[in-house]
Amino acid sequence: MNTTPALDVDRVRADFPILNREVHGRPLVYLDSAASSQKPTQVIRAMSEYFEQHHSNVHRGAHELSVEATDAYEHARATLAGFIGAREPAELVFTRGTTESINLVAYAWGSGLERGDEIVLTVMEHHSNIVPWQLLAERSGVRLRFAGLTAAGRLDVDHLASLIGPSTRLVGLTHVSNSLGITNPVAEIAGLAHDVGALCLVDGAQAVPHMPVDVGALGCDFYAFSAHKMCGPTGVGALWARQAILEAMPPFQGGGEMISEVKLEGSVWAPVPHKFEAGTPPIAEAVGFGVAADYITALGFEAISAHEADLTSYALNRLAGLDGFELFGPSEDRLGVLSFRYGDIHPHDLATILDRQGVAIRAGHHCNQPLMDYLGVDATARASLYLYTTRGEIDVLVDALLVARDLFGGFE
Amino acid sequence: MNTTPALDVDRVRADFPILNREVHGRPLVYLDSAASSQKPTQVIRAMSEYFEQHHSNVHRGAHELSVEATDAYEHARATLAGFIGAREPAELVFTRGTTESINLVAYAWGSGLERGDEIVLTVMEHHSNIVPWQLLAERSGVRLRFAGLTAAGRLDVDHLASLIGPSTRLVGLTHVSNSLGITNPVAEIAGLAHDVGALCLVDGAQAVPHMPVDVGALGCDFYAFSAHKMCGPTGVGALWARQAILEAMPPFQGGGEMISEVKLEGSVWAPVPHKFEAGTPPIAEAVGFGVAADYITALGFEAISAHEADLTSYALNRLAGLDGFELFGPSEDRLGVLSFRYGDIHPHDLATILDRQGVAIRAGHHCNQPLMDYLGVDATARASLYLYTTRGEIDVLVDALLVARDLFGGFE
Amino acid sequence: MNNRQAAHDGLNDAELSQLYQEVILDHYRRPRNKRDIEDTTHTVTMNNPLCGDVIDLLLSVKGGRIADISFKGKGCSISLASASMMTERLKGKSVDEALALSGTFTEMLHGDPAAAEATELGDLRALAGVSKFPVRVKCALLAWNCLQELVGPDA
Amino acid sequence: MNNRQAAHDGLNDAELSQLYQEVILDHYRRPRNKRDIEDTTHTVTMNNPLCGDVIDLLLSVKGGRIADISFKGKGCSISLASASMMTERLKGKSVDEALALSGTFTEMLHGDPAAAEATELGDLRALAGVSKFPVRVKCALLAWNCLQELVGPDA
Ligand SMILES: Cc1ncc(COP(=O)(O)O)c(C=O)c1O
Ligand SMILES: Cc1ncc(COP(=O)(O)O)c(C=O)c1O
Repeated sequence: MNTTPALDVDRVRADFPILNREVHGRPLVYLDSAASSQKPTQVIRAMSEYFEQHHSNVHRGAHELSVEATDAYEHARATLAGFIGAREPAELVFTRGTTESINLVAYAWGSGLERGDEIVLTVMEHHSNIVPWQLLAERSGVRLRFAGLTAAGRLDVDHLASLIGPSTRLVGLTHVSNSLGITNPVAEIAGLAHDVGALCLVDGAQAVPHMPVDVGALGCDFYAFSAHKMCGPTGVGALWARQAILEAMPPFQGGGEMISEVKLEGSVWAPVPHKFEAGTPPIAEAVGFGVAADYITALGFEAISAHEADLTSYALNRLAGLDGFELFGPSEDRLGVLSFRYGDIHPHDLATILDRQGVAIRAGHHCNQPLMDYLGVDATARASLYLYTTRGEIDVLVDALLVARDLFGGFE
Repeated sequence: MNTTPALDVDRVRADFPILNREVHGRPLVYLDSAASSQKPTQVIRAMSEYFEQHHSNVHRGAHELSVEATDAYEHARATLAGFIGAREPAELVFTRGTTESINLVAYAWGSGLERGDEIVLTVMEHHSNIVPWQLLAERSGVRLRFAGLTAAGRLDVDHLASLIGPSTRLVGLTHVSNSLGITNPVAEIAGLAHDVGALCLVDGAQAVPHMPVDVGALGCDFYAFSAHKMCGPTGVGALWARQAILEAMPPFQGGGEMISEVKLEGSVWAPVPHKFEAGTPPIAEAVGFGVAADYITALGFEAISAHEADLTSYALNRLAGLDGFELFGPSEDRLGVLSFRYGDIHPHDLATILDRQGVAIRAGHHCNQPLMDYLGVDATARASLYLYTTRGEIDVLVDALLVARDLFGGFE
Repeated sequence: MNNRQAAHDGLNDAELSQLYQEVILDHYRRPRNKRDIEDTTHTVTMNNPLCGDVIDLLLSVKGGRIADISFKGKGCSISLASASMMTERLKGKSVDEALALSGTFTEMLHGDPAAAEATELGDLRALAGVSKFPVRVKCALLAWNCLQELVGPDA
Repeated sequence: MNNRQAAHDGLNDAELSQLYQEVILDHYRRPRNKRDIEDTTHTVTMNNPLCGDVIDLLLSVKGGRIADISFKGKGCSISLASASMMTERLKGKSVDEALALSGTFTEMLHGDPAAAEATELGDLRALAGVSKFPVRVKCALLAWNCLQELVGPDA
């Protein structure tokens, strides 16, 4: 007996105003959620209402609006801490997004590294989990090592394990690949890192929108994610880290909010998480972020996952039926972010032709240039699904691909 | 003949939904705009509309929404560049706010400094323009020097000049003090900095909301400001710098958007301003920021300044009539951010008592601890005006202060 | 009718009048035990990072008893009055009694009506009204946090 | 009615059919002058940072004339077709003529109808339709930006 309450996609879609849009005279078919998801009315309205009724700066004021704004901001922190299974709200630092979260670690925690230390990453990392470490390597001389993929298009865990050794200080990897759709065995890899006394950082940008995340069960030390990929607004994201690690880290940016005392001769830092939140934070954005987490929680990950799994296999089935369709990454046990090529049509041309039919896909390197090099392509097309995507939209995608093929006069 | 069109404050107030609020059963009198201004419907609506109609990730997509989002984001950049007199939109980098803008300079530009180099600041700087330099001093051994105030409560330019010498690399100062309300002679000081080959960084957080800023005329090299203090949303701000300076600087954060090419062995940076905008930027927030600048431009700084000058002198007159009222900073030639003490009532007590009467003021160090130490106080009360403030609200403030005095049984 | 009564009537805000009782203003203006002590055995400085109030607490503990206690510092009426009253109340008490009082006081500030009736709090009950002003609770607790820091279970 | 016509009819999108003309697809699939040249005097690699297309342009300039020209690279049909057609058109032209053509071509892509009529553009006029697709204009200009970089006024 299946007791999962099915997702009522029509009701869900009614929450997303943009899905009523037309593009070039056709109904929008938004298949670019891995780049950024759309936003439900609940989130948009929460932000407007915050500005219309409660706005003030946070933490420093004794007046009512300041109390309300602070409460709203800290409530959002508690919601998000709960959303990913953190033990304490204080373990969750608000940032601009995944990218800033990882840069924060590379600057603050990374300032303790030196020549001879090694950081192990994977070739499938998003630029956000490569470039901050390259910049750190330039500053401090640490060495970066990259684990490859198996023939089946998954992380080569044996290769990764062989790179981990006594010089390893950090293993950084993405939870879900934004090109291949695969989920990495984070718990296993965190264990390998801990065996040599290294920490494990996880880029959760593509995981939190689609699956329940429990940082305790994952056993990692840092977890980074963005609001805008999980129904939340732009301008905010989070870094989770174990409290003891945050406490031991020096600050990243300096300014208001993050200090306990400032003298001309030097300053004393505020307790975590405030030590890492210099300046006026993204208050309305944090509020929207919290409401986005509530929205997803209310739908339930069981229902969301079932819906997305159904859509993914439907899409893969239909697309596999197209001559010239080539998928990157495994076709089983994967999430609904589908990178592909189609015949000899370049991905940019595909994106343009699909766009004219209302279908929004992404084309390019998806901030995954090293992975593209590894796969030997300059670009892929990418269609990515989310909780508001329907089978009917997959059908429109398939028809639009056929139109593209015809425009190109078939394939040679 | 005075041709300045007067500000129609009633019409302005109708644009700010929060001003209809009650607090503890009294109409809200919001006198905390220096901490964060309120937002007009135009800004709130622009952000909602962006999410409801146009959202997508920027810069990397070939589909229509991505084009619309990118256009909206880049249009905001051009608007803000124009707002402060930048020569090119490319000179304007979006950040989270003033604090991040200054940290960006301290990390990226500051990475070229070394022991023996000096940075000259002033004792009136906000923590945002002190702590990033203290952190830099710890990293690189640069020395910080602080200019004091004259007896009249203005910047002691002679003292500042005496601190500038051949070792000076940067002179950093606030355009308008967030406690004293004074405007510093930036052009003169930029000249002193340039005389020794140093650069000049200006913290514009308290200036852009109130006066026309022309970075060209100021002659400075960096200019930092925040959206949320000028009718814009939280989560976004800007750093302006001369293009050649930005081009010569290494990047700050690494990730998507800021690269031209990423290889495992190293990366090539994107042209400015993108080099400094790693990750998904605050898109909706930038859109709101641009609309805020348009809103202010439409009202006109002439009208805004006239209104604020009238209010400031009205307020100072009425407050000077209260026994026990003590103003910090000069009473002439100043903006409407009024730091004060009142009898022996501690500022926190004042803030609480005023709050119960609907009046929102701030109490504390205003992220100005070194200035407070310099003035010999632990805290001040601060009432700050903006374009929506009325004379009637000043009257409510004065009455509320009298109630506070009575609650304290008069002063001893 | 004195000025304070007038303010109360004009404002009609019982909670505010309750907060600023004469006894509190009196301790604010004429703090007790704001001085040095001899044979200091424990001392700590704590501040409220967000508002800047600072309290130094000094203890002279002998044989498990608080033989003498004093404070220094700057801040609002609530934090100074709380510190002043606390020193009066704790002098001569055993450390255990002091910590028990600290617990009761904290409960009172978190709005527990039973705690607000506890006679052992003495004058400190005048601070019960702070519970209606959540942002000020940390002011009233500052001196007590010093106590916990010095002789509390985690000290 | 061939497939391309059917697609056009089904989609009813003249601008798109105009963009993907057969001559463009032909240059995409069978690029001309995609090879090495002898006596290379100028060479540069440029990319579109945001989409990843890359073009290497090679010139052999002798006495102010483009004696030979070729390209390499990867990217979409528009950038490769533009590069391919450009090499055909510029071979044998003087550098000044080439730069003049570059100017006309750029105007055409920015929607100037007069430029789109300019016979000296030859086949390159097939790219006029790109002007209706602003995000693709940079694809069509990539090879031309290489030319400017090598022999343009700022070179
Ligand atoms: C003068 C000054 N500089 C810097 C800041 C910091 O701005 P933000 O908190 O928006 O980064 C402020 C406001 O708090 C300010 O008043
Ligand atoms: C796997 C992964 N990591 C990091 C990022 C960067 O996130 P953001 O741009 O929100 O900082 C993304 C999204 O672009 C992503 O897909």
